[in-house]
Amino acid sequence: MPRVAVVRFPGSNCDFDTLRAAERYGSQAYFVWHRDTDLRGADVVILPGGFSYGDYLRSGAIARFSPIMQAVQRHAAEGGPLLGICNGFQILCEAHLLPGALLRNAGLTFVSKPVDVTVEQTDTAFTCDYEPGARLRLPVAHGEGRYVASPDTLRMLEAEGRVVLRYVAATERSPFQPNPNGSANHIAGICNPAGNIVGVMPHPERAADRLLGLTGGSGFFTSPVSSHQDSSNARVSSNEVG
Amino acid sequence: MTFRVHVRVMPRTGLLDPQGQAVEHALAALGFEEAGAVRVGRAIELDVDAGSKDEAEARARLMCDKLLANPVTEDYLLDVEED
Amino acid sequence: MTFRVHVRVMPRTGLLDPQGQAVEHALAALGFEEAGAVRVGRAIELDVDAGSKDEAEARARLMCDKLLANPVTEDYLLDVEED
Amino acid sequence: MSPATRSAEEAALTFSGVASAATETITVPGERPVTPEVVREHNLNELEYSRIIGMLGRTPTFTELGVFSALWSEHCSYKHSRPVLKTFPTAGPQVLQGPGENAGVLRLPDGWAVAFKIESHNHPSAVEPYQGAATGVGGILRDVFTMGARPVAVLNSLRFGPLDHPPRNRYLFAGVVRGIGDYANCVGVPTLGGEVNFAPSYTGNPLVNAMCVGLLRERDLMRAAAQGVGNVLLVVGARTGRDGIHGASFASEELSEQSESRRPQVQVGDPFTEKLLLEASLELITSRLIVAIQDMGAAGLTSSSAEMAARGGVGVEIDTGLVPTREEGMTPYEILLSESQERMLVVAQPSMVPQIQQVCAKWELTATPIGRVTDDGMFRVSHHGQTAVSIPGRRLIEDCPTYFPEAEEGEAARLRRSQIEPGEPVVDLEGALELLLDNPNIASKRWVYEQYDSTVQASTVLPPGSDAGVIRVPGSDFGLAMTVDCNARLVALDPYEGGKAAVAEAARNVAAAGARPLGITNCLNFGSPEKPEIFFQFREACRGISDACRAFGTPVTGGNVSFYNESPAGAIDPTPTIGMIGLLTNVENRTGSFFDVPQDEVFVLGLTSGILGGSSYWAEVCDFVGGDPPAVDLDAELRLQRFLVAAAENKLLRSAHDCSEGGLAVTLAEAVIGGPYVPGSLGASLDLTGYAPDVPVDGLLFGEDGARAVVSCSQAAARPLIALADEHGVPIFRAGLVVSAGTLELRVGAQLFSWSTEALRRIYFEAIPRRMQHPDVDRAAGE
Ligand SMILES: Nc1ncnc2c1ncn2[C@@H]1O[C@H](COP(=O)(O)OP(=O)(O)O)[C@@H](O)[C@H]1O
Ligand SMILES: [Mg+2]
Repeated sequence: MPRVAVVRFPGSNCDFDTLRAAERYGSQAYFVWHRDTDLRGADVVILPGGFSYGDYLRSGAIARFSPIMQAVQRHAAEGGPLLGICNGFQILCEAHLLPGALLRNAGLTFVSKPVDVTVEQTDTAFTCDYEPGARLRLPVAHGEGRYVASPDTLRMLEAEGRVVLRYVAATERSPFQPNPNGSANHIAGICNPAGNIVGVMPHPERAADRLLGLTGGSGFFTSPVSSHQDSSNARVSSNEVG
Repeated sequence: MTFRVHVRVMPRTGLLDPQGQAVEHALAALGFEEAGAVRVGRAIELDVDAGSKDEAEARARLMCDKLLANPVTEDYLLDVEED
Repeated sequence: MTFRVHVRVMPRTGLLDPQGQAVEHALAALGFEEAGAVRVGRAIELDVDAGSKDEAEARARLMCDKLLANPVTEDYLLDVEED
Repeated sequence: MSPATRSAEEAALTFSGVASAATETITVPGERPVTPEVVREHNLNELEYSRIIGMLGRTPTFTELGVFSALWSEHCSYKHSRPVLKTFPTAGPQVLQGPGENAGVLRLPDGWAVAFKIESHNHPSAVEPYQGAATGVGGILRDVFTMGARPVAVLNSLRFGPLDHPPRNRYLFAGVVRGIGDYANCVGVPTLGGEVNFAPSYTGNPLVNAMCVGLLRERDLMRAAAQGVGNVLLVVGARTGRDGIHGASFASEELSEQSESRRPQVQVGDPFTEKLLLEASLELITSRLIVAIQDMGAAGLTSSSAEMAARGGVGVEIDTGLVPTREEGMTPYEILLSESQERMLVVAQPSMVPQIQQVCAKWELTATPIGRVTDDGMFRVSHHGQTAVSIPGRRLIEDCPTYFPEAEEGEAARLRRSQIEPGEPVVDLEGALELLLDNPNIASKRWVYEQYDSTVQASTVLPPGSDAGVIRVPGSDFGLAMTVDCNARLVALDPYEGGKAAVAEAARNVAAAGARPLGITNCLNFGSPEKPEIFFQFREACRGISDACRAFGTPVTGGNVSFYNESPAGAIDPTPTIGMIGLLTNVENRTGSFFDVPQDEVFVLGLTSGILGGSSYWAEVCDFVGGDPPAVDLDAELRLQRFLVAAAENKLLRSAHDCSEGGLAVTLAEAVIGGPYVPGSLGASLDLTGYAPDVPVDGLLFGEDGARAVVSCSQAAARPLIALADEHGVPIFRAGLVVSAGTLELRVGAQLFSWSTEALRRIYFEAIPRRMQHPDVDRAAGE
């Protein structure tokens, strides 16, 4: 079982949801407090959603300086899987672990509703259990989710296949603007070049339970378990060979 | 003539400014002990076409009263520049 | 000495500013046809203890670079006043 | 006050006035002297003031006057409403805590309990919609988590003037919704439902009622009674500023032009601190570090300390000089009456203080000792050692006069009910349905609830948009259904029936989701109780609520009275909002409101009289607000509720949607249109010919008789469903089928009505967004 550290910042409010989703899909999940400096042997780190420091100034701007973030950066630099959901994604951008920024929604209001996204990159620590192109329905709930980046960065993200989730374009049949926030290129989630750092605006942890009617998010929690098994299997077999 | 108007809309003195507080704490945590009394408001810039600087200012003031600032919770300051 | 520092953090030129647009529309709807090119950003005011005005400005600049402005999307302007 | 009530009160005055112990004279240097003018400014009448003199045996100090003014305001003392509220049924096997605490509490399965309460923030929201609404949410959250419950849902009930005119109505609506959303979203509590209504009487006096629902383990239930002489009082949370001084008495006044000048009282909410306070409070409670805790709501430190002391039968002693303040030089008067948000008053044993401070520090909060519990029953306040207040504590809370105002039905209301003269309908019946779906009162509230996070906490089983919101209880099979309802037009026309109708509608909504109604909280929004026609509305509406609650076995566990909702244009329509909780024994059985599968059978449950009195059809299509609304048949309501719950438990239903505003036609249309996120539109092919053969078609389509619902089920379930309805004594009529073609077809005798579902859908979902596209709705488009 992978050890999943869910980092709690003051103002995190999807911490329990994320912890439970990780547990439900086979991880050993625990909380790490923002003032801690040690991830306690985490295989996987998740920065959950919420309003760290009230989202005052800019969302994620203050949380990025929390003491735990140094350990998080080290974990990521060593290739450890790191997922930021919603506010977690905002923190990753503010901390420059992912490029770009998340600005106030184009419609200027908070948006809470289910949206349809496609999984465009399955070669990451959190999406490897999905079929490429899989279409998911996930809730969004944010006031600042408009992804922006310089034209160069956008080109690079597209060229390197680093758009992980994309809002499905409007169709005749779904009349409501599916891109809920005016994100550039309809981007809903991206990753770093190695694919170990992923940030997404929609909430997979809220769509990972049959009872709630949506299950499309479960892959974000099964994928790290699968890759953990693979890598421990790999470790076992290389030991055997050696 | 076109004037560039800079408006600063700040939370009324005496009113709680949670955002300012949060920023003040964050600055202290980053080692900026010398910072204090932080207030966070909105900065608005706009062009105003008017016959004179005074007229531009008067119009801008009206815009603030009607729309740009909330008289219940905010005070504003104007600054008019010739373009 | 204590200095009052005024910071204006504005969205980068070229970047979509939906808030500025909304304000511009609203102004037009209210009959302020003379207003245009509206941008909305953040105004931050703070006290800075420093030995000189230049030092206060330098420290404030550092605060902006580290925390108050996001270099990816925002530009800032400083104004230092003796208290 | 009428002469009759006055003489009764004077008798009471002499009775309690003599018993007061003579107290030492108190003079506080620098305080304003108490003159008749100052007394009047504090909204205390002669009777009240003479009682104060009698009680103290001396002239009160300025600060004491402020204390009395706050605690004897209508908002805190319930001086006009108490006798009526006493008539509510409050007992039941499920009740763990009835009225009188910060929130009511009901027992749930497996050691769980639910705490819930609704409260108004009308006047602050009229002055500053964003902060007024935000702090309203903050206050109700605190009421719930001080009981030891974790807030799991919030709801809101809103009333504004018409969206079309004047423009300020749009500004208020937009600001209130944003304020509620920003606060609840940040704290991380899902908004599960609510209601919004627009009518002329709310122009100038909008209503903002917020409800919170929390879950707790029964063993963690906390009550706010100060106990243990020598125990310490601590302030936890935000610093005290000058905001909101006299909010309680402000809430007990009619709004006037001068209300504008009361603006400096605006309180600013800080949801981030609230979230920390929530976590810290729950940790303090579950780790048993504290004796009692109460939110500093209306009248701040004054009411929280005085009420906790009275509940515990003890005295308290506070030094306001110890209270952490935001500004320098604050007087005891200001500190006692400040309504700064996000503060708690905690009672604890002295030995626990270090641990308490440790818990608070973890959540970046401070806990500051400011006083102690005493044995002499006095409410005593000093400021840096200088005595400022010394009042017998129990009498401060209990000796506020009770008024028994006259009640008489207003002439205007009587006329409106008896003179039945609807104008000619402005469109035909097909057009009427479209007009009703375009009416903001009936149209989808998507514009509102999409600004509210409805899925945080990952427990939302039915989000807003259905009859009731449903959450599951983590780790259990069961869940809670919840709703807030009131049709004020009905209450205005017939307060007694209207009161019944509000409870009946709430219960129907809960039952439609498959849940058994458990209990209610209420927020009673009325005009000035000193006017006989208003007090009549109040008394009769409460009688209606009581009768319905008795019939349904849903006790009243608490609530809030908001009087003086008047503007220069007059009083608001009486709006007794009902917040109801229902128990869904297995969340798998929750029932949605919308048709789901083509070829499913559609049934109409219940009967119609076709009476159009008070209906939306008359109001919106015939431009006539009046007539005698249909009477509420509580027995039929109860049978329908029980049937809906049984049908859900037997997994017979695919959907259930109750009939309310707009009648059967709107119910059917909503069921066909479906939720906002379904990709395509279904249709229905229905024949209502035999449903009510003697009723004219307009009454059949748009009459608003209660005790009705539209349900759909699979073909296989139809037979058992009919049998179950018979068993429960619920009339059931087979209306037709759900179809895949996007048309709603309705036959009534020789007439055939037909609408494109897609067209109805656009009307229904775009009605409010279209009206809110005005660029002037937001000042500076937010911050
Ligand atoms: N202010 C609001 N906040 C959240 N949800 C709302 C609000 N107003 C209406 N809704 C939601 O819209 C739906 C329809 O509301 P309403 O027409 O009042 O329903 P009903 O007639 O069944 O009581 C409900 O699910 C309700 O919860
Ligand atoms: Mg309903």
